[in-house]
Amino acid sequence: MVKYAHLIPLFPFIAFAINILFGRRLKKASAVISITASTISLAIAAVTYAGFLKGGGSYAVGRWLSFGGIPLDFGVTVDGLSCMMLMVVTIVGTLIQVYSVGYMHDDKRFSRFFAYLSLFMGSMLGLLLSDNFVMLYIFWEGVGLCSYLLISFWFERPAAAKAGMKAFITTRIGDTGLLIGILLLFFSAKTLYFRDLGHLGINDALLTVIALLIFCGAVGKSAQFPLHVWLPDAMEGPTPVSALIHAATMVAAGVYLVARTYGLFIAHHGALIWVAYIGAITALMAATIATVNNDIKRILAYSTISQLGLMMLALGVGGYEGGTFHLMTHAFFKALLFLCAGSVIHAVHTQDIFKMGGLLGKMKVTGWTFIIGSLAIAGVPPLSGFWSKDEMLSEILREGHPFLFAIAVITSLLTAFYMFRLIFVVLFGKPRSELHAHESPAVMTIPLAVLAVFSVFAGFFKPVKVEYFMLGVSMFIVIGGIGTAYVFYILGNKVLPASVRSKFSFLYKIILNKYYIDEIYEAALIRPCMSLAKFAASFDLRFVDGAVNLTAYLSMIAGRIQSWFDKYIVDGAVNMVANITWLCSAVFRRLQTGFIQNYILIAFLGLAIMILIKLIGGY
Amino acid sequence: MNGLIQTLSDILNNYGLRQEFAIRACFYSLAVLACIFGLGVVTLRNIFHCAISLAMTLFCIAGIYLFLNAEFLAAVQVLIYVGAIVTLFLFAIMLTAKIGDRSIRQTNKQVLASLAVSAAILSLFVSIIIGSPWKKAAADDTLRLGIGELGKALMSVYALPFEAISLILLAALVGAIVIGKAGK
Amino acid sequence: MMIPQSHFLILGAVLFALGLYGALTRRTAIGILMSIELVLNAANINLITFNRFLGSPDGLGQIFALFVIAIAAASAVVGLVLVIAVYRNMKTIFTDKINLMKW
Amino acid sequence: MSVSASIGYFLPELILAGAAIAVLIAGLFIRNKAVLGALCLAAIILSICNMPHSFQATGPLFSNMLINDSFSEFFKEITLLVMGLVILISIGYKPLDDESAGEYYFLLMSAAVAMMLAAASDNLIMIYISLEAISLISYILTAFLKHNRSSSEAALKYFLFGTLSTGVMLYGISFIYGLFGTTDLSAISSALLSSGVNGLAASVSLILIFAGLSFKCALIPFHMWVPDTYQGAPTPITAFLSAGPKAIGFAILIRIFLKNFFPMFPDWVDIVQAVSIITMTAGNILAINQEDIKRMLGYSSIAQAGYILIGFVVGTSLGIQAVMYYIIAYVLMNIGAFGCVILVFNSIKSDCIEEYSGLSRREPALAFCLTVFLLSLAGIPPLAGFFGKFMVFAAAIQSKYYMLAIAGVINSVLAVFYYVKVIKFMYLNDPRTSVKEPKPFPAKLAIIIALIGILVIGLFPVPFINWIGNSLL
Amino acid sequence: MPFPLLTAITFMPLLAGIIILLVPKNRTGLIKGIATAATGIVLVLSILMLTGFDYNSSAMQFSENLSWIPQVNINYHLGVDGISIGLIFLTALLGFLACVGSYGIKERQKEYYFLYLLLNTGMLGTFLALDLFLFYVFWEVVLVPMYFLIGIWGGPRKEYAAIKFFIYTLAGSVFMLLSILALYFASQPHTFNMLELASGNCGVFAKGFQIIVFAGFYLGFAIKVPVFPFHTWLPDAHVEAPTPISVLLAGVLLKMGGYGFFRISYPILKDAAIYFALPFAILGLINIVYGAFVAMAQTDFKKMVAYSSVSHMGFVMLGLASMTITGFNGALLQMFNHGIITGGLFLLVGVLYDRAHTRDIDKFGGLGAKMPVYAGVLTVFTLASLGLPGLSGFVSEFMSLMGGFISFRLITAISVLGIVITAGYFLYMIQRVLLGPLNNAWTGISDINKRELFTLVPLMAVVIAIGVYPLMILNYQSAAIAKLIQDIGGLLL
Repeated sequence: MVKYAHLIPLFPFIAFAINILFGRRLKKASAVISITASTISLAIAAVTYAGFLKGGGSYAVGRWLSFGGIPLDFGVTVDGLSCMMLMVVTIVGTLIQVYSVGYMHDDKRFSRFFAYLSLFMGSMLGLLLSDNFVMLYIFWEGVGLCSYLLISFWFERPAAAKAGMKAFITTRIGDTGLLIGILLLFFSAKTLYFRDLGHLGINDALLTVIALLIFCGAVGKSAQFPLHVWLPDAMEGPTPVSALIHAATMVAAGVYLVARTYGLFIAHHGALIWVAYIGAITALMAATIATVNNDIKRILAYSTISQLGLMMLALGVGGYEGGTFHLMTHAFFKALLFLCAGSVIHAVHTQDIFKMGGLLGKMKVTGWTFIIGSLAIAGVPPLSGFWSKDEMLSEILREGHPFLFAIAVITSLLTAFYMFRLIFVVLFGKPRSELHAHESPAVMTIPLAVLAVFSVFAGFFKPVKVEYFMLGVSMFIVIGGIGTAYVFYILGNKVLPASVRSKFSFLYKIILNKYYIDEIYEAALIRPCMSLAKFAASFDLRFVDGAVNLTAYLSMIAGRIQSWFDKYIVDGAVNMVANITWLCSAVFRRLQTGFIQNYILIAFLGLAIMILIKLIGGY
Repeated sequence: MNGLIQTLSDILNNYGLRQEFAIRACFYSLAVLACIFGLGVVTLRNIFHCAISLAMTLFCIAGIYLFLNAEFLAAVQVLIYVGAIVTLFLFAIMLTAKIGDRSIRQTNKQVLASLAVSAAILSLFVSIIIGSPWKKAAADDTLRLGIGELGKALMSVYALPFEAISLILLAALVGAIVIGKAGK
Repeated sequence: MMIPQSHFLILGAVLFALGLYGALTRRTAIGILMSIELVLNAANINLITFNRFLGSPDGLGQIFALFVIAIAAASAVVGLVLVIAVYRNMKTIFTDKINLMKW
Repeated sequence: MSVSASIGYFLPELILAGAAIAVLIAGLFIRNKAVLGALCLAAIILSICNMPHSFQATGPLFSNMLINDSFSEFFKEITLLVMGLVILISIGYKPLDDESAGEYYFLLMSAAVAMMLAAASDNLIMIYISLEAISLISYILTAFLKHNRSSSEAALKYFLFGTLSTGVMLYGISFIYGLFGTTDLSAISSALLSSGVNGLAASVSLILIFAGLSFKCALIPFHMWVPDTYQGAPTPITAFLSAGPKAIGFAILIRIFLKNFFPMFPDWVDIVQAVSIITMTAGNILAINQEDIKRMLGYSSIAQAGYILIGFVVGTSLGIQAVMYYIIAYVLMNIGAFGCVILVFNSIKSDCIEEYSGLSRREPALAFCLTVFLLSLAGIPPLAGFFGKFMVFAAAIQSKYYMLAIAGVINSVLAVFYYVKVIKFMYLNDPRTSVKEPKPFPAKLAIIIALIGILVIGLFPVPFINWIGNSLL
Repeated sequence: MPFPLLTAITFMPLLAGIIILLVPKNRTGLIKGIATAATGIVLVLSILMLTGFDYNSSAMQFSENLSWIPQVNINYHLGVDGISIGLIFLTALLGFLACVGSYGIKERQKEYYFLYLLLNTGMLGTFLALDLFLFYVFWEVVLVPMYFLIGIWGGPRKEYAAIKFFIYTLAGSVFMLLSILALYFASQPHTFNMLELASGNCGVFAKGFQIIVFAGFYLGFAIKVPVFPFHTWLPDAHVEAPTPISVLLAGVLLKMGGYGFFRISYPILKDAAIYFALPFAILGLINIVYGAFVAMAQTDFKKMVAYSSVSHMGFVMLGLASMTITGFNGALLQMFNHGIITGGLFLLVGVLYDRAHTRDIDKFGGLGAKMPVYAGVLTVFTLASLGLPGLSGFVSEFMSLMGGFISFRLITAISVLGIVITAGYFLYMIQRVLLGPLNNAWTGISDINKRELFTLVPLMAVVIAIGVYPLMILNYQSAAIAKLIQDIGGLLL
């Protein structure tokens, strides 16, 4: 029953068309349309998944284009990876759409929001299904477009508009790499289909370059270092958008692309190593920045970057299973975390965590689901996060990369630390400012609950045998991270944030908690992380972000110079010719003096010259 | 016209000069005179004197025609050119009065340039005249063209140009009257 | 004939040059007209010289000269009428004053 | 063919001469321009009708003073066409008063006779006499507005320049007579073919004759009289000058240089090629920023003469066809343009181009006609001007004169500047005065004839090419 | 004698123009009706032609051949094949839509519509003519009405822009005339017929000769395309031309240059085409990158779109230079797509200009809220223009790049950079115009009205249709392109 897979992206597109055309009249009904469309896709995806389990496969649909004799067909790939991702995207997408009915309730462009959401759903599903690079590239750009439209949804705010453009251009830079990769692939290997990427040759120099270029596209889309600068700014968009696009699905597309073309990467270790190290750097850097940030959504954004870094790291070392498994579980709990953050913001109307506090009492469901999500991401067994993270760590260790394993461990530690820093600051303790927080309406809390359930049980989808050593390591990470956070924020919560900012309060802290283990621990471990974090944050802002802005600024200058060049030199040359002719016509005009004898003189001078030429010529 | 030359050479003979030398001397004197008077036409300050020197030049040219066995032409030259055209000029000079007095400078600024051009053209023509082989008739001055043949040719072979000339003269006449007469 | 043909032609050429020089330098229109008469006479001398030395039976040169004299008369008439018209309109016949139309 | 026998084939000219005399006499009694004009037109039409009759006998006439070949027939028809159009537009020209109309038409008709003689003459004497006749008559016509300062100044300049140039030509002819012993062109060409060229004197005398003819066709350096004369002369006469004598000048140029003196072709071709290029370029450049439209059209006619010269310099039969075709188009374009200038002058009393601004609002039809003529002069397809230029460039490229073709091409771009400048004033600027003059019918008729002529020749040139084809030398 | 479809298409507008001349000046309603009817009939006829066109034959179809001037062997020869069919449909479509778009013109309408229809005849004729002389005549006929249309109804510097356009194009086309004549005299039985000259049975031309003649044609076509050094007339002409005219100027006139390469330079002068392949690629690259950079620095909306046309036509040059089937298909399709997209963009600029009477991008802001429908349509066309996959711009750019990549790897790689810059300045424009806080000057601005929408919807439909299913157009042209490549001996990739 796999034959209907290609209909999956069709329904969201239809919903998009309806919403765009009749959006104004539909008003609230547009939400119903897009939700039904995504549920139908969910159903078909489930059927396809079932069909796949019974042995269905990918099939071709039709001829799209022919490049000089080499036909390019539009086909559908149905395998473990794509079915899993289909289920994830449809489930998370539907839940988020239900959630955003509540969240976007009083927005005047309600129907347009849902139109964009279903357009995104369609493109994402199309991306997952496409079986060749050109199809993938088309939907890839479609997804990039939707992220642009949704980020700059509240375009009245200039920051949102700027963020949208920045997102689109940065991903576009990555896509150009992908495009060049596709071109190179087409001419060296004469094929664009994923299925025959595996057997193209081992460690061939050109194919390594192609793999790197394709990875460059993934870096752009999944916000890996150095093209990650757009994701934090993308938080300007509405929170469901951040949840759907910048947590669960779109950013995962990069990882999905690497997974999809894994046959190529495996055969060329040169490229694979790059993937691993980029992943590692991104994971560590993002995690450190997250620990310092005070904006609830930006913390989650950096955490997403960090988790994606981890996945890339896993894939980079050959951990295909762990990477893809974490991709799935991460989608669930990260979506949950964002939605909780969304309902918190919806309630208190601010994003700065140090203005919140003690919200658990007032927002029961949001609070608890928030905690479940944090537990999952931190890797507390038996939740899903533990299983996939554990799988990844064991694969990294098994592939024999001790240094990368250490980085992964530190990152997980930091992840646990900043997640629970968030939890303690927002949910526990005394409210820092007078906030009349109230629980979000049912339409928002139900999806939270469902997602919480998925976060908990997603881990059991894949039978994973547990090694005890790894169990120990995970336990160490969990306890270390949460404990430190507990120590810092629950006990001396006045101390740590203050000391970070000013030195002298350091003494006060020593007195408060009296046992020196913390100080040694802090000096040995936290202080370097802090300085590293602060350095990373400033580095990121000034250099990388600056670099991107710098290129924009430079190209603006280049544009202005060339426009000046065009106006004065090229155009000038043409006008100069015109002026010269005008000038010599003015000069020669003076020849016509009006005196008859001048005329006769000139005439006979001409005659004399002519005869002279003839005489000289004659002899 | 033989008669006239004959008498002229006889006079010279009386002075012991041979006939041939007499003719040549006579020609060159006329030629030189023509050039001098020509120069006069071109350079004299008073326009009145120019007209007179033009008349004298034309007389000398008529004389030279005699040497070329063109007696009728000499007569026509004297009659029409000197008689009619020069008098016409005199009328014109009188009509446009005040240019007669001597004070006004007669030549304009471009004297040097025009001197150069006319000298150049003169030298070019002279080099051609000397250089090139003119078609020469075998017999010498045996041929005399009487006025009778001239008239017959005019009426038979050159009838069309003759009529065309009449058309030109009529047109010039009508034109001169139209433009010349005062009126509104 | 004792006098060689080229002498006549040279005389013609000299008169031509004189006429040309006169036309270029005389300040009065009538002066120019007179110089033009010289030019025409130069051509006449040429024609008659060739007629004499070619010994052509029908005397073409002389007839042509005759026509030239007639035409010279006509052009003199027209020239002088124009001079008078200019004098009547512009009260001057100095060519360097007649430059109403230039450039 | 003896004189008395050849009278029979001389009918068209006789009719015109008769009509000239009749108009002169009628002018004493009938003081009305239109009636006298109609009389002349009738005469012209009559002479056109029996033109074919007079061409039964092709060959020398009047003891080979004239030659009655199809080449001369073509130019006679051109002359009659020009005369007809000039008479039509001069009826509409206001400053020409009625009481001297008789003399005016007489002079025009006698000019027509002179031109037809010149077109057919096969003898240097005849050529000189007819050219002198055309010149004298055009001097008088130029000075016809006897109380107008610029008209008489123009005439005087034209006269002085012209008489000297024809004097030079006469000198050249005398040399030719000295060299060949005869002035009969066919005799000279047979002498040339048999005994070959005798060097320098012949080519110098050819140059002298070329000087006289280049005065007639207004080629560099004998073009200086054109701007002042075109500006000063009454507009119908300017139209006549730009079309009639110029076409005849080219006819004689072709007859002498390409038919009779063809063996001496290599001697003078590079000089005339240089003259052609300089004429085109100087004509266009000088015309660019003129204020007076008649003066500008003067310069433009110099440039057009440059283009025609390309066809002449090439010397092949295609070259001559191109010249003849271009002359037809040139004649129509120029007379049409001057016709429009007359009508505009009648309403705004000035020839300054700035005064033309907004003409398309005041008199759209007139503006449209002038635009078509100017565009045709600029050589924009599908008008006749373009096809003329096309033929001329084709001739140049066929015989490998690439320099000439490129110069011609660049010049046609240069030319667009000033033609479009006038169009710009007419269409793009808004009108200054709103005075509207009733347009006399004959002038309108002339313009319409010229307009239709240009469009038809441009789009369906086949009949005209056949007409030229069988009237080659 | 079957119904002369092509002559009908070409001369229908002229006929209507003449009828308009007879209609009195104040009956503007009738004049508009006649003009729209004429362009409508032309559109219907072109659609009829599309349906009747036989895909897989690369020969000329519906061809008509009458002798015009036998002495010089010039004949009135029209025909259409895979290469020109797309462009004719484009001309007919834009001609009709721009005619509807010209209802906004208020003064001197009679002259306007006459010149407009004359322009249409010139454009259609240029694409249909198969005789070099006829081609040249139609090529020049386009000049005069264009001069008047820009000159009379244009913006503040209209006179300068109009005369500059006229002289520029004329200078180029005049050299083309010399090349045509050179070809005419070099061919054995002297002929102007393009097919004869291409088929080689009237003499094979020497390489040196071919290069010179190619250079002459290049001058004429490069100015129209426009290629780098000759493009300075485009921004002036666009900025000053009234909106419907700049739609035709960008939509059709630019294609005449490219079409010239396809129809004349490449098939007839094969060796010269191969000889000039590398310079063409470099010029294409310069066009793309230089055009994109300069467009980024513009503040005038129309000037920016004009320079973007320069950049997009760079892809055509690149596709042509690649000498591959994909490259040629890409180049031809790029001309069609660019015509549709830029036509739409100019109509949109016109909509904005009619309301705000300024084209300075920085003066707008936040119009997205006030004019939602307009914002939507503008976004679609902007995205199509920057080559977003799923819309027509991407397909042709992708194919041109694909073709270019086969022959010139480095040059194509650099020109891919052009796509990023294009995305940059278009989105920068969207951000300044649509997004951000609403500029209080435009509070009272009204959204796009029915008529304007009517002109834009068909274009949008075509853009999306070709984006989703490009074979719709590619089928028409692939046979002819394949034959052309075989003749030239290009790569069969």
